[in-house]
Amino acid sequence: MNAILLSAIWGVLMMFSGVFIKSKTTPKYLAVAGILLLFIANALELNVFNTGSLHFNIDTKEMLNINSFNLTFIAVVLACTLLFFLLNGRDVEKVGEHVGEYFALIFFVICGVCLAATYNTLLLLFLGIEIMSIPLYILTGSDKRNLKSNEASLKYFLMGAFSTGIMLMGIAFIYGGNPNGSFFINNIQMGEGSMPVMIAVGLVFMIIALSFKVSAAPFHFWTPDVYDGAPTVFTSFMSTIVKVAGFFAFVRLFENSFGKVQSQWQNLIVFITVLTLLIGNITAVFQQSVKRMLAYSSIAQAGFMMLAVFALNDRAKEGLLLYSAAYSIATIGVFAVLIKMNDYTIEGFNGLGKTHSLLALCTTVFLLSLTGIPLTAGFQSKFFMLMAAAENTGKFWLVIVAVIFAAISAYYYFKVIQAMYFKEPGVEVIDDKEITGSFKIMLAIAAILIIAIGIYPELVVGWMYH
Amino acid sequence: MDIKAYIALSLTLFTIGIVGVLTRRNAIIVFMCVEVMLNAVNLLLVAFSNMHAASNAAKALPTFASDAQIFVFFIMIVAAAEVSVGLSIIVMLYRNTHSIDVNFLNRLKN
Amino acid sequence: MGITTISFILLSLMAVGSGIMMILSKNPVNSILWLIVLFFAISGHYILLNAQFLAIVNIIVYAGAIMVLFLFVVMLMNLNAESEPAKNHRLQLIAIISGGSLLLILLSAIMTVKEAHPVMVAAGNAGLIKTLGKVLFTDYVLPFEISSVLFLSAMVGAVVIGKKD
Amino acid sequence: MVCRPSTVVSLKNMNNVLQIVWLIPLLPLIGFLITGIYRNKLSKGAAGFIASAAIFGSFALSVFVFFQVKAGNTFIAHYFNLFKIESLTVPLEFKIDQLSTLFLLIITGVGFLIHVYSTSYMHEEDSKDFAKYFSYLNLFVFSMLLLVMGGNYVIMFFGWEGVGLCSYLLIGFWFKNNDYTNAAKKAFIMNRIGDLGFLLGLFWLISIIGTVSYDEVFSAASLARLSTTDITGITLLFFVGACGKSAQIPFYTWLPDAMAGPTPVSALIHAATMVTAGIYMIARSNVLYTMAPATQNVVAIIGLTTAIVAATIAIKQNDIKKVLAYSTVSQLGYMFLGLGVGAYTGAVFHVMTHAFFKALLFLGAGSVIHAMGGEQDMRNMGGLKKYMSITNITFLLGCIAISGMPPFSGFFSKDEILAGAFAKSPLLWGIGIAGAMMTAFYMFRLYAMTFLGKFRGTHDQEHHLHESPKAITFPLIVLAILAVVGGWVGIPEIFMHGGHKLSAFLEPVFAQSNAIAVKHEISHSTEFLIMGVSVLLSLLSLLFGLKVFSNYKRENEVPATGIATVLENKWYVDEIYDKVITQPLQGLAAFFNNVIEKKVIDGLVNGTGKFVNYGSRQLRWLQSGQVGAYILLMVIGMLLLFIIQLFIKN
Amino acid sequence: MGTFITFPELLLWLPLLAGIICFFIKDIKIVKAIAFTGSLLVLGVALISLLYTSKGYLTYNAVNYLWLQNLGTSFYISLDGAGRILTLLTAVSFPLIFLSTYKNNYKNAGAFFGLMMLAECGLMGVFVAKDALVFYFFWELALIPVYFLCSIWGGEKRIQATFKFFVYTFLGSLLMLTGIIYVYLHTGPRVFEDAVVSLHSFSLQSFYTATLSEGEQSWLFWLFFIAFAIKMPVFPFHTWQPDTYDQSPTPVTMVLSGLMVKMGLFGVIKWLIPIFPLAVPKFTNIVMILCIAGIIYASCIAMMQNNLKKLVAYSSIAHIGLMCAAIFAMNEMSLQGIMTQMFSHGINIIGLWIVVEMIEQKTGVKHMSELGGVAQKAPVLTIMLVIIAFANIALPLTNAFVGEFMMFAGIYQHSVWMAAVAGIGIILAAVYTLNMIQKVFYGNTNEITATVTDISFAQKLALGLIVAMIFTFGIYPQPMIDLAKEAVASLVAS
Repeated sequence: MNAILLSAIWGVLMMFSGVFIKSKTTPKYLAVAGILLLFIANALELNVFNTGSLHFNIDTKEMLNINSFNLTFIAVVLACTLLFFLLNGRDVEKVGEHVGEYFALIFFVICGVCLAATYNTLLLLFLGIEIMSIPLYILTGSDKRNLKSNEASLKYFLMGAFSTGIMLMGIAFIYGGNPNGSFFINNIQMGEGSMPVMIAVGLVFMIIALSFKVSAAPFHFWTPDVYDGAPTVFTSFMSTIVKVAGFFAFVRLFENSFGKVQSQWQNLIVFITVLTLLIGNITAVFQQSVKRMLAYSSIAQAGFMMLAVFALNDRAKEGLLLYSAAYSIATIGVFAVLIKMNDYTIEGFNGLGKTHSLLALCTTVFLLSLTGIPLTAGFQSKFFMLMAAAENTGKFWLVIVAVIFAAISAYYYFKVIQAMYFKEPGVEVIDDKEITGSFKIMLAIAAILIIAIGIYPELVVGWMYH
Repeated sequence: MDIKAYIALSLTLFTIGIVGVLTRRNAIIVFMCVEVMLNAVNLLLVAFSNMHAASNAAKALPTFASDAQIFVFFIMIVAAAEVSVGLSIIVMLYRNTHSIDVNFLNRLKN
Repeated sequence: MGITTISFILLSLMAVGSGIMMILSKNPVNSILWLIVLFFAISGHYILLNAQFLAIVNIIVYAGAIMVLFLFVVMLMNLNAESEPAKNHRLQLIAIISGGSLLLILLSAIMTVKEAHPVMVAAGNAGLIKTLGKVLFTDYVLPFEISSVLFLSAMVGAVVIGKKD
Repeated sequence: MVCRPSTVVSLKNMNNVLQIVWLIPLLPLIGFLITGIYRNKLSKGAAGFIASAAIFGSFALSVFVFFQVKAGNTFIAHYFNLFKIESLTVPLEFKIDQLSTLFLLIITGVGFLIHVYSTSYMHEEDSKDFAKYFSYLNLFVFSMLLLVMGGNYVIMFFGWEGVGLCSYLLIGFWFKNNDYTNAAKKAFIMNRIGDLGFLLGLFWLISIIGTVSYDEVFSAASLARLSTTDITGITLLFFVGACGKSAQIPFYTWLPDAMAGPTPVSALIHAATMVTAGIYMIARSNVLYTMAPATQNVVAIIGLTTAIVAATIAIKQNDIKKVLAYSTVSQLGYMFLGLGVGAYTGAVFHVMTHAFFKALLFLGAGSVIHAMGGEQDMRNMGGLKKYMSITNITFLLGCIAISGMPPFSGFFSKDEILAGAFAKSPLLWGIGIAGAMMTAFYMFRLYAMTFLGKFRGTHDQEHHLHESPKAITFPLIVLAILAVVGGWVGIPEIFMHGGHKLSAFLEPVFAQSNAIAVKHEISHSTEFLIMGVSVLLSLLSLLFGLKVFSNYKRENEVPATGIATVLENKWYVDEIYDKVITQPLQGLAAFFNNVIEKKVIDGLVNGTGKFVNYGSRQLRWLQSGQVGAYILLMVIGMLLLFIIQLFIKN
Repeated sequence: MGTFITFPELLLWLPLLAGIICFFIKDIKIVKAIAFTGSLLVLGVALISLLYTSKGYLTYNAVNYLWLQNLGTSFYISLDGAGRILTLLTAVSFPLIFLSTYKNNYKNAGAFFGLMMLAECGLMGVFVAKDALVFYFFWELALIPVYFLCSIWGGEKRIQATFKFFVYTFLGSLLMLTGIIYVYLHTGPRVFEDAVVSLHSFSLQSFYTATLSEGEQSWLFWLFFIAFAIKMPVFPFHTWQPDTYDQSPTPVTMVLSGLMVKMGLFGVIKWLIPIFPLAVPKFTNIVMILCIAGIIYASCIAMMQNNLKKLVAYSSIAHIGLMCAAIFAMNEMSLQGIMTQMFSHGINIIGLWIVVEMIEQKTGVKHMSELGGVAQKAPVLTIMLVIIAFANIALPLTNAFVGEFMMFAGIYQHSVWMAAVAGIGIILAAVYTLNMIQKVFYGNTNEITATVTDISFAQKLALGLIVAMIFTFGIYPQPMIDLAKEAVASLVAS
């Protein structure tokens, strides 16, 4: 609750800062301060949420459900956003004139993320998702003179609106099929035996719409183009924080509403999971541009995260938390380095290990984490996901399939590592002025975080049982 | 009136929207088709709300039929917001390319 | 067949027909006009369902504000029928077939439901402005406030995107 | 150290003097280490002296041991466990009994003589190589001692492989020459094939009775656990090993090639000692063989066949060493014949006499080659009698001995084997006699071509001809004496009651066999008869050979035809092996390398990678960049999901 | 437990520490010194730990740290049985490797030696882990440094070759991971010392007692086995190996062939056979046939090789095939054999690689057909090579003999024909080994080999130590056998 309100308020603040503050750098500091504030407020709430004394106490009519699980998730999201600001703050400034507005939009997205994490009715789910999406359409198109950015924005917008329609249709059918006539996600009466047709139809619509948001195949088509076209800073943001929020919403809805009849729709998830893993991993292999490769890799990672939706048990929730942290930190880190590059192709990374060893080392850690090598958070997250899926008996083959694709993923992540370490440096890859000391420190911290979580995942998961 | 009639109508409109999205290349028309889809949903929601109201009334239960209509209201809000954003994106695109053909731009592919 | 049924059928035909006309019209302006017709038909349905508030909002917001905005944009761009190149007919066919089969699948699934669910027509007070207003500002105050964030972001967006720099 | 008294002659005394037998192999080992490690620093004289002294020390000890054993003091020296696991214990133990003592004497005695011989023969080498040569030689003696002294099959196998290694090293001593190294390789690999048989037999033995020590294996309890199949199998496999080491059909081809090594090596390793390891092994395992008549038959037949085949080849060889090599193979065949017919003593006896006269012959040949400046082709020799008298006489004595002329040593041993063969089957005997005739023929062909007639070499060579130095002639003389008198330890009963001292000496070793063997007694008159026949026939062919070749002239040589060509080409055995084994094997390897490895396995793995790449390139076309197409695909996806959900029941 | 530093911890942290320090040092001499000292310290620890093998010293050899309790896992490491032999081998190998390559200069030496030490840490971890998750961690961790080492300092085609290696082994280990998860889900609850209870357990002990039906074990067996088979590598999973050995820098090849392959064998011994007792008998014959076919196959290909490094690589496949077959023969003899042979093979193959490295360094070529006559120029090298090569083909009195003898005897007890066919491998081994000696060392010198010099002191020392070990364990292997006795006994019992 703290985070929702504060993020909205801070968004407005940032908006005005855009109007009143002429300096381009000030909004960044303001944003960092805001996120810190949010993080602290959220942490306090998480700390005392049982006693309930230290946070805004608004009667939400039970439309929000705040528990340690989603508070932990919000904490993870905020931490990642903080990292994102610290690493990429300067790059946000370079996108265009409206620095304050960009940050404002990001705060609005955070608000949407928090809603999507805590919603208790389909209405707030819808609003949360829209609040997440609409600023993103704008951020995607924020590099106005770049045709790619324009194109991405239009594609994203059209397809996003389309998926909104789908989601609404789903909500309508669920509402219609629910004899209780309620939008509350835990108040959906399914009856005995197989679920009513209308709910079934609505459920499929919801799966489709949410799959779209988390870019799961075959509804992923927007992802590569949008991630590729958007200004890289914002790609970094939306491919991580927004995506995991989508998953969180996904899991939340299906756990609370349809968890009991899981067997009746699990096949769909299996289908989507396998297809996502297949398309994401296989298509990523051929990409020459690192940015686009990361876009496909985000699809591939989504396939892994789909396992949480597949499993829907405690382990899956833990896994989702871990995955959020691991995947977000690593991806933000890689993007932070990528932004500094003059050349986004894999060749652009050639010889980075020789010219900028720290950058290369951190990038390596991030990529290893994405691949899922032990001692990195990426391993733990994948491991938890696999365990969750395995605990859900009967479909162990899915675990094996996932693992095979994880091995394929090494193929494209390691291409970058190979370029960095095993190839000779080409032309000047990086403008050295861009690499400030603080940037390096932040990058190193991110890498250390990855390893710390990799060794001791309780750092993240433990909060859930607070 | 049975709810099936409304469902059929609504789905038909929804499909018209989808087919429109699929067949048209003008970004504005495509967007309008999305609006048709939203309206189909709105209609359906209202119909469902009245359906629940009817059945609850029959069982002498309190009706929550307003919920759906409030929902529709919010959908309209969102639609309005989307329209403002969407149109500004389309305008921006038009300014840069003098075209609003959705297939005109396909630098991003593969 | 009562008056409600007849008006339902008429309104439905009007809605579907205008929808089809909208996607068939070559000229964008015509499309917009057909869409407005469709909105009116839907508003008619709302009235039939006694959802007066929505009926009014639909006319004012959709048909009035939004569609006019569309119209402005279209006119601003001075688009006409020739501006849209012909689309690949095979693709169009595939689109129609897949859209149609989607409809068929859904309908065939839902129409199998045996029991009847009557819809309260031209009755009930759920859709009255008074009722809705009450609910909106009591139970739904949170979403209502939250939706302001949506508008704020849309506003910021319009500034960011629309402003010439 | 734990001492375990022998079960044969039990001696309770833990402080048995024979406890020191470990010194016997140790001395050559020390010699090897010294000459090997300090090969760069030692002068030739020092190296030769150290090596020879080490062997002499061993010889002296062996003599001491011999007298101990003769006095009835057999002993098993048990030092420590090489390895010990639950199911198997392999101790380092030496078995000192009549058989091993006899071999000890032969090895160290002949070995010493050959060391002495080598100090002169190898004198032209660099001092470094000279020392290396002696270190190898010492190592060989060490291994050979290990082989015969070992108290169990594993120790025997240690020596068995060790001698193979030394043989390899010594054949390839002049490693710059690829032919020589090829020969070395061939020897080693052929031996390895045999070793595999030996090993498998050993594993068989272990798997059934779980021990490898002779005493335990040959104990009644163990033997009772072996079925006939087991025994036959084990003995056959052992015999395969023996065939490899002792150059029997089908593995004999390495031995003639092994003549690439220095001549003393041929004398020591490829005539006197190593190649008799197979005979030693079977003699050692005589109980098992006696219990497996089927194997005995195989041994006899293989031995006899080898004897004949090798003899036929020897007839047409012109390389002096090659003749001797085939002669060795042939003689080894006789020994196996002896083993096969149960005449163990005869076989061992022949080992001994053969060691004398064949070492003598080789050393003599070496002396000749030395004098001829490296020439080995007999066609270029002739008339050496007048240049090298000692060599000539000693060589002649050797030839007579090998031809089985009484009372030379060869007569007694060969006769004992043939008598044994006759007892088993007159057919075996008959063929054996034919072999003996051929032996006499080719040996005197050799003698005649080398020493008689006119010198056929170049003038340079003629000028160079001289009698060899003392270090060479001394061993020749000693061996010649032994070749003459060596047989007298085994004078048959029919000549002299109690004359067969060797038989009496070895009796405890073969006692167990003799107890169970089926005896074919032959009458004295028959024995005289067969003896007479064999001597007569041998003498005839001897004279024939002498006559034909004493005036050998190159010009008279007619191109070989028919069977002669086959013999000249050694029955084409090498060629057949090449066609039947080597080439198919290489073909198979090439097939594996070029097809299976590169195409199938690599192809599969790389193919997976390529397939992924290909899939990637194809799948990306889905990403056409057009919104309409994307949404269309999404709609199709929706259709699919709805169909799965609504129409496909779980 | 865990109140003082235990041996397994020292074995892990010392190399890790040394490795990390190496990364930060630029001066190549200091780096070398640190790495060498570090590896010597580890060796010291490993040797000292041999004095404390009896049961009474359990607290010296095992430590259990709480870690991720709700998963039922803990950082449980201990030193025993096969693990002890292999840690000893690792500890012995690294100083030897550093010693033999002391003269080599590497670009960016800090990273090179740092990664080497990290690899040592990973290997040690694999050998001491008693918890499936810890095991898997180290299993992968050992791979990563090696991958970088190969790819940065390797030959021309290194990137492709090592990448194949990486992906292949990575896939294998991931499959094993799924297997681990499945087994984990079928283990009983675990109660920790601090009374925390988890539903399932990752500890090795509970894996041994997991309730798995025969059908489950059957497919789990293959999940595990393929991971191990790829690592070893067993035919037909070996295709990464020759290229990788060929392309890696020699010190890394030594690590790969001497130590990493043992990870697979160790895995089979510790993590496969006892966990799936019902499945093992079903597949014993299939696996053994694969292994033995691999012996013949690899030996045949080795005969065809002209590339020295590939020859050694294929010979290694053959040897490993034999070892793997011996494990599956599953009797006391074969298991004792494999235990000793693991150590011996490690030493011998490192020795072989040292020689190969020297030849390549001195001549610049690795094709045997271009070489010849090296024996004249480098007699010491030749002698060492001949000894090591003969040890490699298991001549008696060398260390490998005892192991191979017992392995063969064990396989023989399992199946006569398998032993016989595997025996052909002995012959073929002799063929290619002698071919190699002949082509490289014998014959006359040519322009490439005419300038060869004999080896340096450090190399002599390294090879000398190896030769000394070859003979020591050849003549008196009993200590090694005793070290493994307990592990063998428990395996046989299971």
